[in-house]
Amino acid sequence: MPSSASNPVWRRLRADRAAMAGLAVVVLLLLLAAAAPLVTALEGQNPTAFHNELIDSATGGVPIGPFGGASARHWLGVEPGTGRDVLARLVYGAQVSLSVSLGATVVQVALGTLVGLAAGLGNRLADTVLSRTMDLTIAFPGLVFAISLMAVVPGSFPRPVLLMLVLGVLGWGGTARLVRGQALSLRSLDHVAAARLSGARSWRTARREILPGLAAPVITYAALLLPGNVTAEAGLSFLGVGVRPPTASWGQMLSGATTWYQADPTYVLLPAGLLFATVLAFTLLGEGLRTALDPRAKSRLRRTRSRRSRQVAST
Amino acid sequence: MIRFLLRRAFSTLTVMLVLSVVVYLVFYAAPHDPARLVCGKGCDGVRLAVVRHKLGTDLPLWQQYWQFLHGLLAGRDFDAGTDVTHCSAPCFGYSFQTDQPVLGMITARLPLDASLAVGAAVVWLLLGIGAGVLAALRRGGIGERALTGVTLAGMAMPVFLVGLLLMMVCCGYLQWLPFPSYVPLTQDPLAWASNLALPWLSLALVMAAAYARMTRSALLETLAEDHIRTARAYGLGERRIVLGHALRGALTPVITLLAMDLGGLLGGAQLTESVFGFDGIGRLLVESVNTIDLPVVVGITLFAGFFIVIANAVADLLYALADPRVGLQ
Amino acid sequence: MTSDLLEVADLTVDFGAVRAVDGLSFTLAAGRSLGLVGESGSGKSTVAAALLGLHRTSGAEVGGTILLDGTDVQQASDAELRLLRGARAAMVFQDPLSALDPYWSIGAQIAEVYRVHTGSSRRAAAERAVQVLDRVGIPDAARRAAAHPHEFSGGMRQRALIAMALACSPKLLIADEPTTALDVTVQAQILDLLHELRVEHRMALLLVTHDLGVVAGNTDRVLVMQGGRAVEHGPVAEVLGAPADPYTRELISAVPRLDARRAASSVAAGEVLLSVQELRKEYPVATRGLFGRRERLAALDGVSLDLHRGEALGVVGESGSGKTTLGRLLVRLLEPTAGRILFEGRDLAHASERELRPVRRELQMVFQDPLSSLNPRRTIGDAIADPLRVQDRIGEPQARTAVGELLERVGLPADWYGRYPHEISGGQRQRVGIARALALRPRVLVCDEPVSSLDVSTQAQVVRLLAELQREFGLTLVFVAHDLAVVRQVSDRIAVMRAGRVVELGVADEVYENPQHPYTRQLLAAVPVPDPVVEGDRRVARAVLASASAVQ
Amino acid sequence: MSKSRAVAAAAGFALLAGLATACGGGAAKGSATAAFDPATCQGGTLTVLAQQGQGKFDPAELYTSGGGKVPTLVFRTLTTRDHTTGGPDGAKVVPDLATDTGEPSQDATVWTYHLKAGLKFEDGTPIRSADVKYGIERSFAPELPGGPPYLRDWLIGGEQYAGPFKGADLPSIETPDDSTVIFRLTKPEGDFPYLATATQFAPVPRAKDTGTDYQKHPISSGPYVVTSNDNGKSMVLERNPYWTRSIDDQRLACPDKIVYTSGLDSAVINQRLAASSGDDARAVSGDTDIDAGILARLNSDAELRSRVTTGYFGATQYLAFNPTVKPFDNPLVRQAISYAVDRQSVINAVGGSAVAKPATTFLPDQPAFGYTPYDYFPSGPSGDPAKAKELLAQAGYPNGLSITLSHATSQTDIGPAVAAAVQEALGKAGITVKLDPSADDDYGTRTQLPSSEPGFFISGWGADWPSGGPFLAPIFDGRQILTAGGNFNSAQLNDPQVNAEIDAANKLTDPAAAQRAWGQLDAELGKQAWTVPLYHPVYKRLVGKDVKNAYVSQWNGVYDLSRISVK
Repeated sequence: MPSSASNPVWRRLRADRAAMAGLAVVVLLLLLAAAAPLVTALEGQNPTAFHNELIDSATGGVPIGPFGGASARHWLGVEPGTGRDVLARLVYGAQVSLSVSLGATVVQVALGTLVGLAAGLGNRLADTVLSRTMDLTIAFPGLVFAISLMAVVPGSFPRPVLLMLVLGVLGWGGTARLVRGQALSLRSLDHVAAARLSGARSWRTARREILPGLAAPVITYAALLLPGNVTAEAGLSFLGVGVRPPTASWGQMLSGATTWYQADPTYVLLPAGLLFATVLAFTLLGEGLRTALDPRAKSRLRRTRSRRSRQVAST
Repeated sequence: MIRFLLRRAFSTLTVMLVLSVVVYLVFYAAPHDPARLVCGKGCDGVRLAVVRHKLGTDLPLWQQYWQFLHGLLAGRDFDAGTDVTHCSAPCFGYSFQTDQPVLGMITARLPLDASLAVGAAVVWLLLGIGAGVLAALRRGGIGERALTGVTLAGMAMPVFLVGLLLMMVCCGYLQWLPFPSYVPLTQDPLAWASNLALPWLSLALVMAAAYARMTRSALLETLAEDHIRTARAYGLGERRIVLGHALRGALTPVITLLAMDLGGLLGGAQLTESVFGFDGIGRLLVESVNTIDLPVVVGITLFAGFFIVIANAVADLLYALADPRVGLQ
Repeated sequence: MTSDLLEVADLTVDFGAVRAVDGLSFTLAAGRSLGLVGESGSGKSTVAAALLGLHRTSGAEVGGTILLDGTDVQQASDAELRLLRGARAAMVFQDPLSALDPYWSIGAQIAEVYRVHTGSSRRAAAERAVQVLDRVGIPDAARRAAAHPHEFSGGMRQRALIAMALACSPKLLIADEPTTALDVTVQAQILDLLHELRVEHRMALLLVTHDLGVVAGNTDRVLVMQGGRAVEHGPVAEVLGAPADPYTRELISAVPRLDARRAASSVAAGEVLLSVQELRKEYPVATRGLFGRRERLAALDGVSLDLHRGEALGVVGESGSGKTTLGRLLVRLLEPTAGRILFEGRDLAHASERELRPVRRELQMVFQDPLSSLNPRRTIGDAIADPLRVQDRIGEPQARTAVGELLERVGLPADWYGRYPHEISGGQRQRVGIARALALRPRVLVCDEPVSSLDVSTQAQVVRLLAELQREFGLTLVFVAHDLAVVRQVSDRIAVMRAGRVVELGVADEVYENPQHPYTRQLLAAVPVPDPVVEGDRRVARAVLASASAVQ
Repeated sequence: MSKSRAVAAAAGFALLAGLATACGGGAAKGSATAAFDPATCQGGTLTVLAQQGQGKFDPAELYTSGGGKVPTLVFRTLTTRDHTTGGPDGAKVVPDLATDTGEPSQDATVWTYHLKAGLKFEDGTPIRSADVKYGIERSFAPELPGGPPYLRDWLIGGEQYAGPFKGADLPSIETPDDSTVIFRLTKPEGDFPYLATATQFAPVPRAKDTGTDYQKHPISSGPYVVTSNDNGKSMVLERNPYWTRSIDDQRLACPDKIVYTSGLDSAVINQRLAASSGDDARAVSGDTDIDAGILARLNSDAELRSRVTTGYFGATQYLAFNPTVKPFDNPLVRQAISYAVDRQSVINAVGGSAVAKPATTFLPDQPAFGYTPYDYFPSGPSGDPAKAKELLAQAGYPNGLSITLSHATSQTDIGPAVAAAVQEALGKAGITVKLDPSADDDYGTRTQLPSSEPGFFISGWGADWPSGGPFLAPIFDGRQILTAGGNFNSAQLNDPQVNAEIDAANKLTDPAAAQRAWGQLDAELGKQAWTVPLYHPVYKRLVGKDVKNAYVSQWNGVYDLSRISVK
């Protein structure tokens, strides 16, 4: 994108305080996740070591001491039942949450853009077939299918990658619809006709005249997909079909919460707060990007989105 | 109208058929032997073969699918030579692990999910549309900013988080409400409602956020349309303009979304059920996944898909009925 | 002064820092009419909205006084304003489709307005709606009142909107560009209807328009606006006949005259360069039935014509006549359903994109919308250089030089290579479009409505430029437009199109001065001419023509 | 091999996994017994809150221990567990329909029972010996799968018999008169009285048998009749007018009505019972142990504490080795792992010391099983990694080794939490453990099929009755290696000496002698480190605040519904 076009975007984004707050949180989370080994080294803990001495086995494994057993050695306390360090598990959980949701978004956007472009720029047969496929993905009960898929894939397959693929494969329909629509409307613009008239080959036309026009809506849409994927990953792990122990994940911690919330509220509130902050930050950033990139295209995006992405995550 | 319905039915059927093929292939092509799971201890070659034959898993995949389809439309028998298990149409499959027709297992839990979905929908529509309209009419005020904040927060809260926190506060600390456990409406309406209050609220808060945002933006969009200017230019009052002209246009997409959401929820509200420990379709699915009870997994996936496909069709129908421009072609 | 229905004094409207209307004062007596004329951005529509206090909800700041039928619009309460709106002063908007509520039937919308202001019963209101619909010439009004706006044609919708304005018998009718979205023949009907109603109901009319021709036939006085200020104000005959202000003079001289003959073409028309035979283009429309055949609509229904080397062919027609389709087929942006496109003896009708590539440089096009015809993300220099890069594979320095020359040739600074489309004006963008089309030195240039989105003054410049370039490069020009006057300025021959067919084809002067086909006659009669006297005669002529075609 | 036996084994596995739905209560000192008077205990409605449904409520298909919990209210059997007392004595067999616990022949291959006088079904018809025979026979029908596998193995002709529906009868069950039943066995079985507590020994009137539909309304011989049954998900039981305490000295049958509700979440059951509001005050936990939320409150809440009862069920959770997979063929490796295991972490993972006791023996720590304490690889509460490393070095792995631990994905006691605890502990000893999860039922199938059995996995075994026989034989008897699936002999051990000792112990009809024999065998087997015992589960369950006389037996460790009062 030429600099003169991106500058106003950045300027508008900078002026959006909510978006900047979201961006700050996102950056912080990314740093925290990337530096997880560093953070735990600083604390002197690791996410898998059991500390039987820090929990009271007689009461089911509640951490000894107030605030979930928080201490100078375990800054955010320890996990009930195992005594594993909560801070370490949270930051390693951030790795899972962020990598899965980012990866899933990349898969969704890549697949969606590819299919959408093929449908929007291809011939009528390709368009019909691909559009029907998009409709079909919309008819797929997302969460149901995700849960079921997680079951039939052999246990040896790496779970985070599987989560990325499953969420990605189930969630590309919206992007594809958006891209197809955009490609179709871009294709009908006269500057594309002008490019054809100059004798340019179709791939050159697509690259120069159509793809740049897709960047803004696709980036925006991806930014709006991301928080949904964070929620979806947490939801699947909450249901026990996401990442597997001993890998740490926020959703898993929360599913344990159904038994622990009375005995050890700290253990519930920490992953809950972190998950909430992450989703909110991504949402704010996405909304900010949307208004910054294209102040007018509001309903178009929201409608496609609300029809789709919430299904995987919300119920 | 009839042509519209016929065409919609036709395309709906096609989508369902493709859906069933995909679901069937994905699950039955996976490397699990349902017969072995059912057959259990001391299951030697002959016995295993009999069970395989009864389940139909000794046939090529396409024949299995054909039998499945046949069962769906006309019912089918699972024949093991001596004993025959009949599964009448529409046969969504037969769970040999629990020895029940899948459809029966699903419909036994449907009242719960229906109660959950419909009750929550009422709450979220009231909350969402109300808040959305207010936000659109009081633009720029503190109220609108607060509402934007609340709806954003609502959208950032997965239902299992809201439910967990609500339960923690309302049932744990304050003890306002009982720990939810489903009571059928027919048995005790009051208990039904009080036990479902929290799940409704949790689900509704999450959904209402999206509905409020959608209503608000749709209403603002409609209010900016030329025909609203016309209405003003012809001396119509604001109330009449908003309620009579703007809201109708703004709610059309909301109605569509509602149909879709309800369709999705009727196929099982996995996370909500899981948080509140309800034995609904969603939980049945999670359990069946853990026990690899494939017929149930396939049945629920299809069932949920059917609801969504039908909801899609209903949404289109509603849209066409609501918007004279779309028309029932 | 007190007898005036509308008194506007020192009106200013500010949108933030932008002053859209600056110290405007005028009056309008009951039963009289005033034309508010100006190019886009002159503030004329802002004035119209201010008269009914419509800026209250838009956040604009309005200063000065507006006295409408005894009500001080500035000071009035919302309730008082509502009593004024629609009842004593009604407004007709430019785009009748978006101006009507798509969810309500036409009759219901009119009835609602009537009920709000008269408090009458539902029945009485419904009857009134049918009555006014009938008055504005909606056939079978009682039944059609139940129809929704999208079921009406453009002209019918505008009639319905006028009916709504009529419902409460207002004293003032404000018409904001009421015919801009309409075809010229429909425009004439609507203007005639307005005229009739005004006479009949003794309504005052404030007509906002950019078209001096429209003013000429429909108003007593005219106020010319530029940049939010009034530059000239007087009786229509005076202002149009002897403009005092230089801007007005320029505006009037820029208006293309239907009766102005073109200076004889300097290029002698040569042999046939491009020829189309029985050209047909169909589009699929809605499917019928479950498995039914797709119904097809012919946008072009068997057109044959020859294009001679160096000639300029004008193609005119109303919307939906197929003229744009023909233009795009000529350069093979579209593939015809049937027929032949012979270029230098080769049939290009079904040539593949690869086969077309070498021919492309000979056939170029200038597009209608200068905004969508330029990629917003690329510089205008790149836009012009692209064809050269593709076809001639030239290097960057040559490209820069070539682009500089072309820019200069179309009247733009040679160093504008790095500018983006959104940084330049509409007329300049169209010049860029022309430069791009000329970059490959084509032999045939098809211009599709090249000036229709431009203001009158800019229009004239671009048309002049095209005429020059045609001479200079010896171009074979196809000029597609709906504006008959513009087309006459550049064309040697004229093809008149209707419903996908060419109904008349001939030498320009003959077609204009002695039209053979009734449709051509109708078309010519509908074009407004900025001369009040002529316009009066033409109205009579139109009435005669209309009754003649009704008899047919 | 029959389908019923096959499914039975799967059900047995589920039973020990804590999912069993039909276990019956016995004896251990209850807390709410003070004000209890059997004479005035009648009345009210008792609610049973459970996660799992009862499933098919057919005596032929049920697989319960000691006559079960709900089933014991409807089905009387030839013998039953001692309902009248808590504690270890509750693990004894007493007569129910029969006059005594059975008269064995000299070599314990023929068992004779006599029915008490005056026994009636719910419709008033007398219960005859033929009804008992028919009840057992129909459990052989493939249409009615489920139930324990022993009848098929023990009764002569059982292997081939396919049930009475096609007209055939089983000659090894004789009914010389209306009150006498004689069983002829293929081999000596001193434990036959224990087996006779199973619901398959409940009488079924042939005239009222509706085949697979019988489960909807089975004919009661006990104090309650089934008045509503929704596939076992929810059931309502009401009084049987033809039952009186005069013909049944085991059951008190205090409530007028018993409502069974399932499909509830474990946390919900605990929260509801703790709150004890409304009907929940007269409710008991059907299958759910208290969780951390309740445990944490017990210290400060004496009232709540008084409503929790602790029960013991003979079961052991263990790590299983498959010596056909390297390196588990090496005893030193198995021993090293035994040393490295951190039992405290494992116990914490399943809910803490309140619900599990560390195990070093394979036999449960109850006298009825012949418990003989031993700890050959003492690892303390949290493992001895140094000793483990030493043994590994001896075994030829001085730099540690990498192994794979298989586990199930969702069940707590064989699931990921336990696996992670083992993984962490072995890691300290230089053993890198890769986890290999599979879905629960898949896991069961995989681990019980010798050809697909993983080398190292989490398993468990629970008693069908409190005796060493059914505890050790399926795991270590070489003749019980089932190559076609359903195999629990995970070490695939076929040691003639072990087999001979099992046969010898089975012959013993004197419980004390049998206990000694089984205890000795367990201690011998323990030296070989074929398994690493992890813990014995403890049941801790809640009752509502108006529930009286709630106590548990050591037979199955859960509340005895037949003795509870809610008045």
